[in-house]
Amino acid sequence: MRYIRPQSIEDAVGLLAEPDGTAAILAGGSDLLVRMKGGFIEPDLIIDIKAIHGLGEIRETAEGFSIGSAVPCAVLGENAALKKAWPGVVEAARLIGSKQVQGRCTIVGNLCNASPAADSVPAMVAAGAKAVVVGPSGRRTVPVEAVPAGPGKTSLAKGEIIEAILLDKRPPHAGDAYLRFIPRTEMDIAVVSAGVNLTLDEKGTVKTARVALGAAAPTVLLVEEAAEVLVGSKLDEAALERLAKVCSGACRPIDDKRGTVEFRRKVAGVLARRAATTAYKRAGGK
Amino acid sequence: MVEVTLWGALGAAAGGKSKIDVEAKDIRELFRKLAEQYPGLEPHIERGIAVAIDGVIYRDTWSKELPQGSEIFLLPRLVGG
Amino acid sequence: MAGVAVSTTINGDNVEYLCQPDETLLDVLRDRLGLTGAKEGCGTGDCGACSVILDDRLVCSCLVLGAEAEGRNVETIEGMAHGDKLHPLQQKFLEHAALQCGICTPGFLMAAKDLLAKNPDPTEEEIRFGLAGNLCRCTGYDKIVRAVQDAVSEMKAA
Amino acid sequence: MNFDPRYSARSFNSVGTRPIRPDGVDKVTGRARYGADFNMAGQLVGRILRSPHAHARIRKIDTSKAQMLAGVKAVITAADLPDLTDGDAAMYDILDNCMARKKALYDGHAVAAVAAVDARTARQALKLIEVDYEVLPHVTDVDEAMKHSAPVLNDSIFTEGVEPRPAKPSNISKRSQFGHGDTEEGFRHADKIVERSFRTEQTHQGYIEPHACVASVSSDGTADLWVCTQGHFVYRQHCAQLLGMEASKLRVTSSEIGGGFGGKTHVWAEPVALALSRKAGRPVKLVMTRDEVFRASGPTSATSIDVRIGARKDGTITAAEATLRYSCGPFAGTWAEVGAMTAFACYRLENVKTIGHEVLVNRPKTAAYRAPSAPMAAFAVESVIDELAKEIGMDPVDFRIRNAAQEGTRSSYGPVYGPIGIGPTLEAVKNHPHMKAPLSRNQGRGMACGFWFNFGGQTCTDLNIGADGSVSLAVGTIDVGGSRASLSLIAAEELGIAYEQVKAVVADTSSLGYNDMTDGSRGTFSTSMATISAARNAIKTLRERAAQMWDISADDVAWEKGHAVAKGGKHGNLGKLSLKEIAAASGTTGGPIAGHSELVADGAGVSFATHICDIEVDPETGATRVLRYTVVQDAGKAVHPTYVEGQYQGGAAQGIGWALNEEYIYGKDGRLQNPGFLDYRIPVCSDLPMIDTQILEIPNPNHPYGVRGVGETSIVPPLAAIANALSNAAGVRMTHIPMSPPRVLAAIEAKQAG
Repeated sequence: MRYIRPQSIEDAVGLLAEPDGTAAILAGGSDLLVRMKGGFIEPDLIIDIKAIHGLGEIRETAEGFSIGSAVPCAVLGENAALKKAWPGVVEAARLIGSKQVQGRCTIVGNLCNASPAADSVPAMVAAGAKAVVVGPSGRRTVPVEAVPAGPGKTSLAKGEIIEAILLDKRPPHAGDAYLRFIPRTEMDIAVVSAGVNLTLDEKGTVKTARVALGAAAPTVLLVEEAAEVLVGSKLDEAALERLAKVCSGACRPIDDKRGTVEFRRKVAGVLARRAATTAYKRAGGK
Repeated sequence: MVEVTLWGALGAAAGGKSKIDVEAKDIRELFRKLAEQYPGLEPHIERGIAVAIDGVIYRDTWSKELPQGSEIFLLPRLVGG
Repeated sequence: MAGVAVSTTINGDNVEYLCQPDETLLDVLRDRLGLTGAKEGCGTGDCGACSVILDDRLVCSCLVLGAEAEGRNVETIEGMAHGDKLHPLQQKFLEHAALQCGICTPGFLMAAKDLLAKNPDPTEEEIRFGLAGNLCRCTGYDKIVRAVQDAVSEMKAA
Repeated sequence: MNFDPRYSARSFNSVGTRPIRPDGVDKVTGRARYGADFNMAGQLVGRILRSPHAHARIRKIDTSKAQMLAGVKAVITAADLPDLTDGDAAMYDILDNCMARKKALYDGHAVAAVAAVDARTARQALKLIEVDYEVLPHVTDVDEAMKHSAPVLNDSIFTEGVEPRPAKPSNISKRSQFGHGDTEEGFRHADKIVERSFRTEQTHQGYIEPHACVASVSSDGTADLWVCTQGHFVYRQHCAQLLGMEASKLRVTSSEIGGGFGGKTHVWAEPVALALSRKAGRPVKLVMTRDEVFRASGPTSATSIDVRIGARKDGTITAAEATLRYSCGPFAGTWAEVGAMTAFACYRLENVKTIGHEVLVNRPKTAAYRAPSAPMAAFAVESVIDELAKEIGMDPVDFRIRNAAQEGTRSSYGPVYGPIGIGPTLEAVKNHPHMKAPLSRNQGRGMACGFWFNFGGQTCTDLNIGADGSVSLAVGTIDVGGSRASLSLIAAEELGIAYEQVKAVVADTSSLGYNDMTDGSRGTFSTSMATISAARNAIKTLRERAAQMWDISADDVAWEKGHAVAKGGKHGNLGKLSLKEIAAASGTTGGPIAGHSELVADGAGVSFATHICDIEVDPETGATRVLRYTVVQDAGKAVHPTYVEGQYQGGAAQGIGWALNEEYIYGKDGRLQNPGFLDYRIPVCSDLPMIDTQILEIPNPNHPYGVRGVGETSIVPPLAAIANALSNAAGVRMTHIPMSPPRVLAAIEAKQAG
């Protein structure tokens, strides 16, 4: 086993693309080290990407925000501009693990761990976030929801690494929110979760909407029918009822140690409704 | 002579009796005579029996006297956390 | 497996060590450097007993590789008191009996120190959520929260 | 023993104050050494191979490849721990649990172990051990295990306590029964009868420190064991017996202990570490992972309980019955028996019957957990009591007060009570401001009572007075939560000196006589008694030495407030001699001054508590939040009130976790699904409110200061208190613990559906 701390993304890609052995990317390590400790993986090479220039930064650009793949989630919460523009994404990222984990974990790690219950992913999907993927054949940008391919699996090819997450600049009257259900108040994995992102017109009518559910299917669910329910409404009680119903219906959950099918279905709807209400308020709706 | 009450499982080992009269001045003598009179009780005594004398439970003080007319109750020896 | 040579700062002192690539910072502290104040309660970041401060961030040292400490600044429980003068949090933990068995105490003290560094006047709720990454099975947290509250009052007055 | 343990009323100087504990600074600076903080030169790393199967015959174990791996110094199996138990069935079970012999009986059962130069090598060696298993059908559910169709774990188990003896073996190792009167007759006089069935899932003690030890066996047959334990003398006995050693040749030193709650009253990996060290000829350090702690140590019983209680309209209970089925893991136990004894202990009942069934299942061996077996029984009984109070239209507190046991009541488990505290805790709750605080929508309040026996047991203490007048107190009961402070207070009180002059330490097994474990809430109760006795013996010597210094008769010297005082008019000019002065002169008055004591501290005095709890329920998700919690409990006499409060709060918090979220979850394959703190959810700081406490002091007549054990009872009422609060908040009666959100939501939805 080797530990290497490359200085450039190209070096990292080169190491990842090496034909022999298995390589693991280390950013925050909060998933990787747990898997190594449990004996589930024993990589031949650990590539610590934190020394790569730019990967530890959040940049505000003309198009919006670029969040480097080595930025710990705690730092997202300390960035006032990001928090103001994308409160839902930030609150989702800030729910991952404990305070101790927050100082280490990253949203890219959360995405690439490919757990259906990842907290930041439904919020990012609702936000329409994109991932910048760098690989042996160059750079490409993909929607975040294209990254997880199933529990523990991603669509990334050998040698590929996510460099950053991109979030758009916010138009006026926009808001997002994320809610998850956990049995305790902290330290749990989401039993089920919902992210909602809305833009409103001047009168408070929903112009665009994106609704995503977590821990409700093998990968994050972008529920287009739920968005259709909201568009054109002012989030009246009837629209919220329909939203809940559609979300519950869209779930394809499983029974496991964290919850039952019935529970996840019912609560997915409840959370979607509550998250939509918060997002609406954040967008300035009344 | 003291009257000794046995808890359920012990009664079965003493031939179905729930109360026994024993001539004993202390717990040690009580156990000795019980074992003599009811051999079925011996393994239970070896495993450990607690004796409640007027409501106070004794696990190990075999020298404890059994006052005349006191209420003697045999119990399983318990464990705690 | 090739060892990794690391040069780092621990509680203000320069420290150099050689560790295996998969060795955690916790194992390095405990097994190589004899700093056994950080405890391993779970090894998976779920209990906080191994909490240390790494470059001003509270982390579980079981979720950090020893190799990652290169060039960084590590604070452990062993560095919390100044000589024989206890940190106000340590003193208040004693006065309030905020520990029973004490195995979680070093982690709680590091977490509380980090909390107060970022929020010198937290509400009870902020304290409770700030310490939610640290498990205590003995106290029910009541006396821990009170000790932190009392330390806050004292540190504000100082 | 000429020590008189009877209580006599007195005023206190030290007892009842709240000084800082003697081991405190070490614990806030990281210096205190726990199980895994100790190392020996040349030590090896021990690791255990565990069965992945819930039930499997071990056909063959091939360790040859592991033995050949470079760096491996010893590999052991059951063959290296031969059966030396000589027909002692309980010891055989301990041995079989430490290292499976013929069958692996649960997921996590130890089957082999290695000692190697480092952890990596040890891990690799485990992978090289080949175990040929014949997988057998398994059963993990307590009710399923009782069925005739269930796979039988041990075909030598024929239910004990049933006449005639059953013809066939089964998983029911024992039936026990308690009670008095005629319950059927009693139910005929009842105006209302409530009958319900309950289930509780298996929980773990959840101590933050995993089991850890360093074992060193020398070629001369002596051995040392450094270990975190609640009872180093008991560990010595068990380890010595299993390894065929003389107890005196095994010295056990207890480390600081990072929580136990009953789970560290049993040996688990310690005999394995000693066997590895013996074979390797080097010290071996063995530390369990968290996964191993959950899979192979600890847990309490899972239960299934039926309760039936009847009452007249005037609020008098006429009859009460319970049938309790408790899982024991794969070995015979007495867990249901204890549950059956405690179930109705709070009440004055003319007609009562409880029946316990001990049930073998393919789960880890059940271990004691704080007032073992009582919380589950109290959950079932106190739920029905609450429901019955509602049925007859009586306030639940008044209903309990009306039926509460008191001095002279025949307890449901047999004996007649002396002075007890259940009535006073109920009166205190009735008058507590918490009971009158307003509640909002979706909020509810519940209360419940709890009982625990408390033990005393064998205890031995040394009190040595240095020439500088400082006192060192050596005790043999493990300090799990501040008892060194309490015992120092006791010594200071009895000697009449300052607390700071006393330093209490826990001695190793070679330095002090035998002591029972710190269990059954006995630590402070029993060792304080022994400390008082030792102090009184020391005082006798102090008086004799003062008499020598004055050249008068020792009969003329009294001990008052830490000083020798000459009595009578003829000695009026002699003044006083302090302990310090007498100690300073000790070298020329007969040598060092000490007091020793060995005794059996029986008469612990039963313990009662009543808890109040406010809960808020989210009816859309089934989420619950504990808003306010109050514990009222009798302490006899609180020696160090802060640590008494700590016991009340800690027990309540553990009970809250048990009530709401903690449970062992097994898959269909019989494997534990959640062996970690992520999915075995103990309460975190943000889950709980402050936990208010009220200490009642009803002196225990069998302790000189009136002390009762306080450690365990506080875990007994919370399950029921929360269930009752939830019933009042959401209108649903929860009968399955934990009351996790999916269960609560399902109950609410079922009610809405009618």
